[in-house]
Amino acid sequence: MLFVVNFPLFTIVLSLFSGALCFMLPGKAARRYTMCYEAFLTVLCLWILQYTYLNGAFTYVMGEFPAPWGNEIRAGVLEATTALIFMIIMLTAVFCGYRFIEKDLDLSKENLYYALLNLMTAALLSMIWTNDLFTGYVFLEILTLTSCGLLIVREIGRTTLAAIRYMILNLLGSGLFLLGVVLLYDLSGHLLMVPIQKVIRELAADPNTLPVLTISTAILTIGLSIKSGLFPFHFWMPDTYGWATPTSAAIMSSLVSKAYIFLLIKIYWRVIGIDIVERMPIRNILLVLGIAGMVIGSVQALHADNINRMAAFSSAANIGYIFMGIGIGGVAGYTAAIFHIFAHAVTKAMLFLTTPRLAEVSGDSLLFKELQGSGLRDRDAGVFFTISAFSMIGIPIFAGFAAKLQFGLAAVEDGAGWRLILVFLALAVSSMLNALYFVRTIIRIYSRPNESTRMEVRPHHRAGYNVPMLVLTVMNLFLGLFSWVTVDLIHRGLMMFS
Amino acid sequence: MSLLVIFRSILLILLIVCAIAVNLTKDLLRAVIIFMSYSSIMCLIWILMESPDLAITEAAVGAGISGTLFLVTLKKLRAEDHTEENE
Amino acid sequence: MKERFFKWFYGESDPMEHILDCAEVPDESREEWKYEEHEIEREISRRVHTQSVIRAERRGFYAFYLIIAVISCLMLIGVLLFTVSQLPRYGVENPRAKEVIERYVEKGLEETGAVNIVSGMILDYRAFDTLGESHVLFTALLCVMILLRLDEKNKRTRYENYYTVLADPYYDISTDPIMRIAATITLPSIFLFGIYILLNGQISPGGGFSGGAVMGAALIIYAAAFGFTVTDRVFTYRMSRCITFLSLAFYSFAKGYVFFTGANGIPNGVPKGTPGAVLSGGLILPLDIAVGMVVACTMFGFYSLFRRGSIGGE
Amino acid sequence: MFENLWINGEEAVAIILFGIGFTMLLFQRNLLKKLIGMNIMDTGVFLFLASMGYIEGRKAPIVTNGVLDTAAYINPVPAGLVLTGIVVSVSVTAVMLSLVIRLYKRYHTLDLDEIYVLSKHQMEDR
Repeated sequence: MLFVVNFPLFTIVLSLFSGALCFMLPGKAARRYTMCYEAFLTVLCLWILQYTYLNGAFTYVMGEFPAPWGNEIRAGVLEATTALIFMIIMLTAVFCGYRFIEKDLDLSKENLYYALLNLMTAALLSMIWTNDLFTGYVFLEILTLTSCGLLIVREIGRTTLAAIRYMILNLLGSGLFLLGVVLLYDLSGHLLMVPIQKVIRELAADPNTLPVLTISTAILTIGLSIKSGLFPFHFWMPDTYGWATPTSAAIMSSLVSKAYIFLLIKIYWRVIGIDIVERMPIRNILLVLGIAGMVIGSVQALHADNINRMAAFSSAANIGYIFMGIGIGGVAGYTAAIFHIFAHAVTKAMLFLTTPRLAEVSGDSLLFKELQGSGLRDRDAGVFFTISAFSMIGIPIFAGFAAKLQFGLAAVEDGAGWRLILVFLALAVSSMLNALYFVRTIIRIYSRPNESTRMEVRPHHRAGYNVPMLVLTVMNLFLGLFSWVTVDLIHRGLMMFS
Repeated sequence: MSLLVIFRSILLILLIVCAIAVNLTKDLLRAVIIFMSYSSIMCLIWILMESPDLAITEAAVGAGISGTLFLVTLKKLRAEDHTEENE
Repeated sequence: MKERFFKWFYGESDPMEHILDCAEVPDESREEWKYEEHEIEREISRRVHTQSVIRAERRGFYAFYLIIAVISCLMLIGVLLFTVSQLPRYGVENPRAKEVIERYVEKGLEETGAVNIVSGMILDYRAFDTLGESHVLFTALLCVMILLRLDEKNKRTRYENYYTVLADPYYDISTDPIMRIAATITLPSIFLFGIYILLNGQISPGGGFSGGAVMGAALIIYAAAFGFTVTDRVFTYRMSRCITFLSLAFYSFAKGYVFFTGANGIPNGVPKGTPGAVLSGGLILPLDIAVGMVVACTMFGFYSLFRRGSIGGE
Repeated sequence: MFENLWINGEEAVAIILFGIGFTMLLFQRNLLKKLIGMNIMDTGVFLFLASMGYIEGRKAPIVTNGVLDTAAYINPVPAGLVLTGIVVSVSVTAVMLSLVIRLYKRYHTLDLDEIYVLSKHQMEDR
């Protein structure tokens, strides 16, 4: 056994330790430490990806006790890819956003912010690597609490209210998720994913236990979809993402809600078994809710008067896309869903990191009225905003286009008539709406301002901001132009799941 | 044996009564106190269910610390009101 | 139509405000909604009025809301009760769970050295969950600190502080004789009980978390009875920070070491001790102490932050 | 359909508690009661979990007199899980209570709907 197999363990334990360490360090040192540490983690994840790509997935026993008794974590190609992309986004979010953190936060609390960030890294990574349902629950709670913490560090009344809303919905979600885990434990007598699946195969064959199994799966699904913000539960998004400090907004919209969906996909494939899930009615409900979310999220984004709220509603629409992929089902549908997770994570992080820069040169206002000409005043932010907006619309060569293409392919491959028509209609309508509100914003930020709204241009650290944004742009283009590489990785990973 | 079953049933019914009572009480202090007694009943149920670990934890946390935090919060809220009036 | 489109395009109005009455977007053009800070305060003081307005405006909506609430609650309970009636019977062993339990019970004493099987399970077999659990508490402490710790931005004015103290007669009392005498009598035994269940987690019910919670509760009683000035002498912010950090770091590294050696098949060299003695159970006792320290500090920290906005004396 | 419900009485009570807590958390307008509802919901799940581990006539899982037989003790797994759950629930309660204090400082009310109305009138944070 190579030494690389220990890396998933190191990523988690060191992140937990870093959380405690940042609690002790002063603010600036905590920031530098966190930056270095995230870079180090990225390298570790790359290493794990290379190993799993060559040698296949491996499970890692946490302690001396193997499968049904002790905890386990598991790393495959899909997990490693997700972890790598998540870590890169985390790193760029910290690099681009730390100036805003300094502005929004009280200096004595800066180290607490980085401590929470490290704990969140640990939670994200454990949710990705986990091979045990209950571990999933524990770290899901850490993720909820840390995201609440990242939201409230900006001490204005709005964030407190947003945090209350966010927490209440998340607590409902956690309660349902725990109940689902407990029901599965009662049915199967195990908590690790592989032994549960063995038992569930027997249970699914028995028509008496199938309804109970369906109910447990449905409860798990409802819990996780509340937490990730599927359509009827998306109303917390605009306040949460709109008022948080930029780093938090980027991380929460592109990583936290995606991690819940990743856990859901992992449960579908590794706990319940994808063929059993496909037989349940859950799939069609998710398809319909996803499509409803796509359309309604976009319509609400149309009449937001604030650029961050618009981006937040567009996040709700994109969560809808991902659930639509799950609803289409089959390997192709899940591939499309996971590809969209990556594409949207990269794009939305970029969007949320550019809007504060645009606001900064417009008198710290995010309103469209004030933003006129902000792209001319801050050219870097304008260019990066345009790139991410193009990707969100789905213009070819950007990641968003490749993702939409994957959805179309998956729908064709699935073959069921009504589903195909529904998906294509939804894609068309939603792309049109996306184009409408993003093109409007782009024209808005590039049209010449009136004399009355002209603001002075402030100098800023250009290299520290542009380099991470360039990394995100390159990732975006890579996902768009060489989508087959990522699709191949996802495909391999999904095959390793079952 | 059957006495134990009756005792357990009474406790379980009391749990539901407490839960509904919390929902219907107007006074927050009363609601918090009912919640604390709910936790104490829970503690007895853990003992009946042969889980002494849980009983100790529930007594210390559910009835003790959670309840204290609720009471302190209530106190804090009243203090805020008082500050408001004096200003 | 054209005018309205351009108005939307320039961010001046919302074309669909009459079609979809969206509560999220307040109409900015109405002058009377642009409140200054002191006007907001006045608005808040008129909250009784607001309340009656809301009630009058949205009475129908609330009735609808209530009906939906009752129906959804009953549906959820119904579905779950149906599930329960299909589950394995209460009070009878679940045959599927047997495989796991057999190892925990029959080999547990030998493999973990703990007489209390639950302790052995959570700190040895499923230790990763417990590692996460103690960090949940730590995360909560960080969040509460961000929210309630007084700093430059949300520091109270002296005036406000004065009234808060005045309105809170137990803020720093040292005069209530009943409280003090009762605390003097009970505190030693509570502390002793806490330490006992902390140290005996591997041989009797209890363990790090419950022991720490009892000790934290004792500290809370101490602070409530004798005032924060007494506890500040012993328990400073610096000390609590150090204890939390050292305990968590020890926990992470000890468990990381055990995971690492276990997975790679290296003997970890931790002596198991005699089952039934206090010094038994390998790493369970030190881990229990670490968890107990963290829990006690956190619980007292919560109380202290809630009461006065700082963990301990600076 | 519901014939086993009486036998699974304990689990049924747990589910009813979960339902009451869930409804309180979702629909109660008072924030403190919402929180109590959350705690009731969690204890409902814990009771459910523990009642699955309980086996009639067996003892708590602490080895006594060196008996190492599965038939002597109840299932230790649920107890461990519930312990973890209790910690999580108290942490969440503390965070939520501090959020409530902050909200009350700003809006001087605990009614969530009222807070929404008040917050909509505030434009300074845009």
